[in-house]
Amino acid sequence: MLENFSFRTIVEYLPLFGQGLITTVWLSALSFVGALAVGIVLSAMHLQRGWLFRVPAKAYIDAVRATPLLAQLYFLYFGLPRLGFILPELVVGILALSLNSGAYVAEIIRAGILSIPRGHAEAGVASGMTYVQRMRLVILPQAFKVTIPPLLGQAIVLVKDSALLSLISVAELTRAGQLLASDRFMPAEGFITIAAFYLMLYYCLKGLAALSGRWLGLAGART
Amino acid sequence: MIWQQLQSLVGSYPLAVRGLGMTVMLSLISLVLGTLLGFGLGVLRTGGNRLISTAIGTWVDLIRGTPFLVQIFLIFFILPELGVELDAFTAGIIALTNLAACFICEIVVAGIRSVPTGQVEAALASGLSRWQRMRQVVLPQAMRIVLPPLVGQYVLLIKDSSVVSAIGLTDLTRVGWLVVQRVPNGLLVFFLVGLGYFIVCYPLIMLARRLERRMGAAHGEVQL
Amino acid sequence: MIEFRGVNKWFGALNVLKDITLSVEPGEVVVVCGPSGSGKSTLIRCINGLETIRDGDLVVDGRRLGDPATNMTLLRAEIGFVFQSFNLYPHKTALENVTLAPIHVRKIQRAEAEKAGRELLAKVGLADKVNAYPAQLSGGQQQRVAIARCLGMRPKIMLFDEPTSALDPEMISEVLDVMVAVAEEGMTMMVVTHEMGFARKVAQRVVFMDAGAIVESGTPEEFFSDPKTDRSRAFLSKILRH
Amino acid sequence: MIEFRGVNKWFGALNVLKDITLSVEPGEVVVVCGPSGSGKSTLIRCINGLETIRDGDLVVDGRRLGDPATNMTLLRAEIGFVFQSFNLYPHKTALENVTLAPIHVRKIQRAEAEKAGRELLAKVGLADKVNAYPAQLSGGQQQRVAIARCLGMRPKIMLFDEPTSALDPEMISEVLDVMVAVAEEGMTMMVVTHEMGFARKVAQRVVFMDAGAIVESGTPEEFFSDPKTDRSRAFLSKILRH
Amino acid sequence: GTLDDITKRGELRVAVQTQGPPFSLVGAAGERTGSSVELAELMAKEMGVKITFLDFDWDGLIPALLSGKADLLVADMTPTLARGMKVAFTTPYMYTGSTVFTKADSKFKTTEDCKAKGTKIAVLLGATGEKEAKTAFPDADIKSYKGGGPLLLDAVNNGQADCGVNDISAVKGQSTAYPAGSFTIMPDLLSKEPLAFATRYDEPDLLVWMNLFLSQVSIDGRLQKNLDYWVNSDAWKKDH
Ligand SMILES: Nc1ncnc2c1ncn2[C@@H]1O[C@H](COP(=O)(O)OP(=O)(O)OP(=O)(O)O)[C@@H](O)[C@H]1O
Ligand SMILES: Nc1ncnc2c1ncn2[C@@H]1O[C@H](COP(=O)(O)OP(=O)(O)OP(=O)(O)O)[C@@H](O)[C@H]1O
Ligand SMILES: [Mg+2]
Ligand SMILES: [Mg+2]
Repeated sequence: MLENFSFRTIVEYLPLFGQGLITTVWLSALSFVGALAVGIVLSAMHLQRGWLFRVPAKAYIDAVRATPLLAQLYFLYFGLPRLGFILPELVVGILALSLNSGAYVAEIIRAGILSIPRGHAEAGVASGMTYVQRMRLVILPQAFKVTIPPLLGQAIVLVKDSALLSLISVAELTRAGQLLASDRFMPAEGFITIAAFYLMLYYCLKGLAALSGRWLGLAGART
Repeated sequence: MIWQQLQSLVGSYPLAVRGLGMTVMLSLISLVLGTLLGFGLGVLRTGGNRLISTAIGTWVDLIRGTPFLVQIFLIFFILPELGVELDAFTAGIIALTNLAACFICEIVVAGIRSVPTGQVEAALASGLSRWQRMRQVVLPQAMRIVLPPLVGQYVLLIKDSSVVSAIGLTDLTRVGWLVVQRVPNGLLVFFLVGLGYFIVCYPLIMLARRLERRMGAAHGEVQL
Repeated sequence: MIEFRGVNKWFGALNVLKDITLSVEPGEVVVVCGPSGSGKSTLIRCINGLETIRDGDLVVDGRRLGDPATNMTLLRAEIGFVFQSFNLYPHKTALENVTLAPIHVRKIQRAEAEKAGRELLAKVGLADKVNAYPAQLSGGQQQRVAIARCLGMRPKIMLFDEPTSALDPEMISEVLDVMVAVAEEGMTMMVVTHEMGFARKVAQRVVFMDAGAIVESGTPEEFFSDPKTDRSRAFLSKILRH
Repeated sequence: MIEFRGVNKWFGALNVLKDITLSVEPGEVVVVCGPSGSGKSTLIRCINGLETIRDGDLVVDGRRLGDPATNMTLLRAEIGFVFQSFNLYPHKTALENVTLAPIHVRKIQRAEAEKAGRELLAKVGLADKVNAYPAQLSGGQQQRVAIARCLGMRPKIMLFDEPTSALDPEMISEVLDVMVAVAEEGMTMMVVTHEMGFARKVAQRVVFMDAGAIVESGTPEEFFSDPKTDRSRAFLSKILRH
Repeated sequence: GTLDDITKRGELRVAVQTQGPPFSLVGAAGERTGSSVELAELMAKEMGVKITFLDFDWDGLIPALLSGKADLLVADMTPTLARGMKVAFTTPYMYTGSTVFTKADSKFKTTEDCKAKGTKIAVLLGATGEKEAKTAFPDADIKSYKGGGPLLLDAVNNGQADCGVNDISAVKGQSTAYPAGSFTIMPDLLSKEPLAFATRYDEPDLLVWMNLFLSQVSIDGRLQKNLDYWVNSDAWKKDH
């Protein structure tokens, strides 16, 4: 497959790859925002003392972590219509990715919050701050810094996972490669091009992580 | 109709058992190998040799940055052109082991870096050799940090193993695809597939949580 | 100002505070000392409710702790607490550390709070470190910021938990000097410390604890020259010897 | 036994050791003191190669550091180093901490090493803590295990970097007692400490450092009663005052 | 030549994709069967060697052939000219065509109805049906699915799509998993398309032999028997 490797065909398909790339990027971006929202809510629930919020949050997180995204996707895609919700594929896809990544994000945020020395929370208590003030002024700004690198790690996973949406007919990056493979029978060209694009996204996110780390490192403190 | 489908599903249970067996087998072998290799890479990466460390770092980036499907594809279909002919199972094991090793390498590196420098200095000061320092002092302590994310990573890798169905191994996910041909009810079939993974993965998640808690207790952390 | 009446506290099966009865008058400076694990930190942490007590009464500034009618957040605003490990907020500058609670808890205007904050920092000798982050300060400087942070709330009571024991020897005196100055302005203070020089200089009373109980209590002169119990004698001989 | 000749060390642009010349005879006990950041730790860390020097000569036990012919691992086995933060191996018991290096570096039989280890732990007063893990020991006990760990290698030189400054006041004396005992057996020692009582008792010489240079050096009597420089006078006044 | 290799090896390696009845499926007992599969077995029997099926995903099917893992590829594949640039197809052994199907009680009654703007049409990723749907229904909203024809039926049945477009034989075969009368299958075909087996261009001897095989079995009626059993009726249902 390599000796006849056809760059010309790749170039011919580039517009298609470009569209796929754009879809992948905005799809992942939206899903990541969703995942952050889900994650924040779940981690807040998980950190409560009472079981009423903690137990459901934990059950959800475990269930999501223990089952494949594929099963979750089908669960939403074929399950929701049974309940009478027929949503467009894109919405289902973004929902599935958000709900899935949200569970991982929740774990990351929780670990970040727990990593803040207890003394800082106590200093807040001792100066008469309420729970919300402590969280907002003392804990979260510090936790934010600790969570940035693992959050970007999760973003990388999410970008790659979004390939699964091609299963429910969302035309993203992986899909472009598969078209090249099925129309022209050029799988090597298709897959290697996809890999190159994903690698590019990976390095972008990694650069972003390094950059944000440095930026936050300047504003905050080296502890 | 559901009843009829369920009956039809029951008939497929030998296939499901085979698929689950394949998933477990693939995961087990490649996780054991990947763990060994990952620890080796992690130790080398923190070893201080710039060249080796950069080489490993680049490789880990390449693997983390590309879809696993593409990696399998390259190992199974492109390596033969370079004269390395592999059967599907071996190729799957190699691809999955490599993936596991790269992720585990990162975890091990973080663990090794978390060991206070004072510990290494104490070992250095009492004249332990490089290998002795690693073996006697650093790794046992790094394990506390490494274990919880390591077990968590196992869960992710078990789920990733489903990608090997692309090269013709009949694992649990593929059984799902096969069964859905006859029982065209994606919801039901993939719910059962999900259940299969849950049975394998959930104990590991519980283990990871317990390790995490034990580690937290050892470090004197308290919940907010 | 602070009144313990038969206070008991348990951690699980461990009785960390045993029948504590102690009262501190407004303007009084009390030094608490005793071996490690004797319950000194627990004692003063109870006062602003960082620990809760099981039985007995604890009345602070006229308000009973544990009483549902007592608003802890308001009470805490009246009590300054200085930790052994400073606990400055690492993501905020010295000035921001000092003004954070006044702005958000006391609802003071930012400009006004900053003015007061600068004055306080000047008072603890850090006029030039207003915009430094904690990591850019030495231990002694960090602890002085922590003291300024408490003073910024204009508390009626200040509590110190071994404020100098994490410091380099040279820096201890700069923090003690600030504490002496605060004491001399008439602040009610409870200080857990082994700095006996400080006790001699400003304390009206020294309280010696062992195994959760108050074993001895008296003026510094009495305590240092004529300790009453074997335990306090042994303790003093060890910490004063070198 | 230890000889610095014009040693310089830089961290980036910072000249942390400036032209150090110093020699320590076999059996001598030298106390190093000075303000924080003056380079005391760096000085003694150079001796067993935890830091490398840029120029000048440093000869330890007849071997030149930085010389390719010098086997650092062998040299380090001759030098004991006690850290401020103990640095015991948390996953090993007291006895295992003591026997690890003898077994793996000196290749002594396990049974024999354990026998020697028990004796050493008994010598530092911890015969009953042989199987305890570091987390189960108090700070003073941990530091005594750390000293026993060094002694287990039968070193020719012992280096101490502020061995008591992380300890509770009550525990300091138990560690100092062990150090005095070691000194009295004739060990060559360099000790970074601010415990002037210890310096008075066993040191033949006190070295005062400031900003990377040795500012003053003399017998304890000379140094305490009649410090030569302003800097050392100011320093002594601060650390002796309280 | 390749035929010599196969004889020496004693094994014919065939890549299949398990797309669903009637061409390639896994039976209730887990056995691999179907129209194409049986034809391949017949080929091996005529060659006098044993057969090994390599069962791939769509993603792996073509690479398996191109990389030489498999000698030939047996699937319900349309020999398009673009594909013919990469692999060598046999002469077609049967003709079929894409058809439109809807849920029985749907408001889409004819193929014409489906041409309305915004109709959601489910097709299989990479299948010829995908291309044809795009031409036949320019205003429709085409959704491509992966994973085989039965999922198209599932999508239509669940309401994610209004109509499906797939190979008529596949639709007929696969709809038998549902209660009779669940779907309306339009009688008109969008196209007539051939199905063929594929091999590589560097295996001319195998290609010649396969073509010979196809003409032999159509002459002696074995091909017709196979198609009658699998494709033109649902006689297979009771056996598998
Ligand atoms: N959160 C806790 N849970 C269980 N036990 C605790 C807790 N905090 C303190 N203790 C125990 O209570 C006892 C008293 O602790 P406390 O910190 O008050 O002592 P201390 O006199 O301040 O000692 P130190 O001088 O070491 O600070 C100790 O035995 C300690 O182990
Ligand atoms: N690894 C390092 N990199 C850069 N600078 C360093 C490093 N280690 C020490 N320094 C700097 O070198 C100087 C001397 O440090 P050193 O630890 O020797 O001081 P010290 O006298 O032991 O102080 P202390 O009493 O606080 O332990 C300090 O200014 C310190 O900030
Ligand atoms: Mg305390
Ligand atoms: Mg030092």
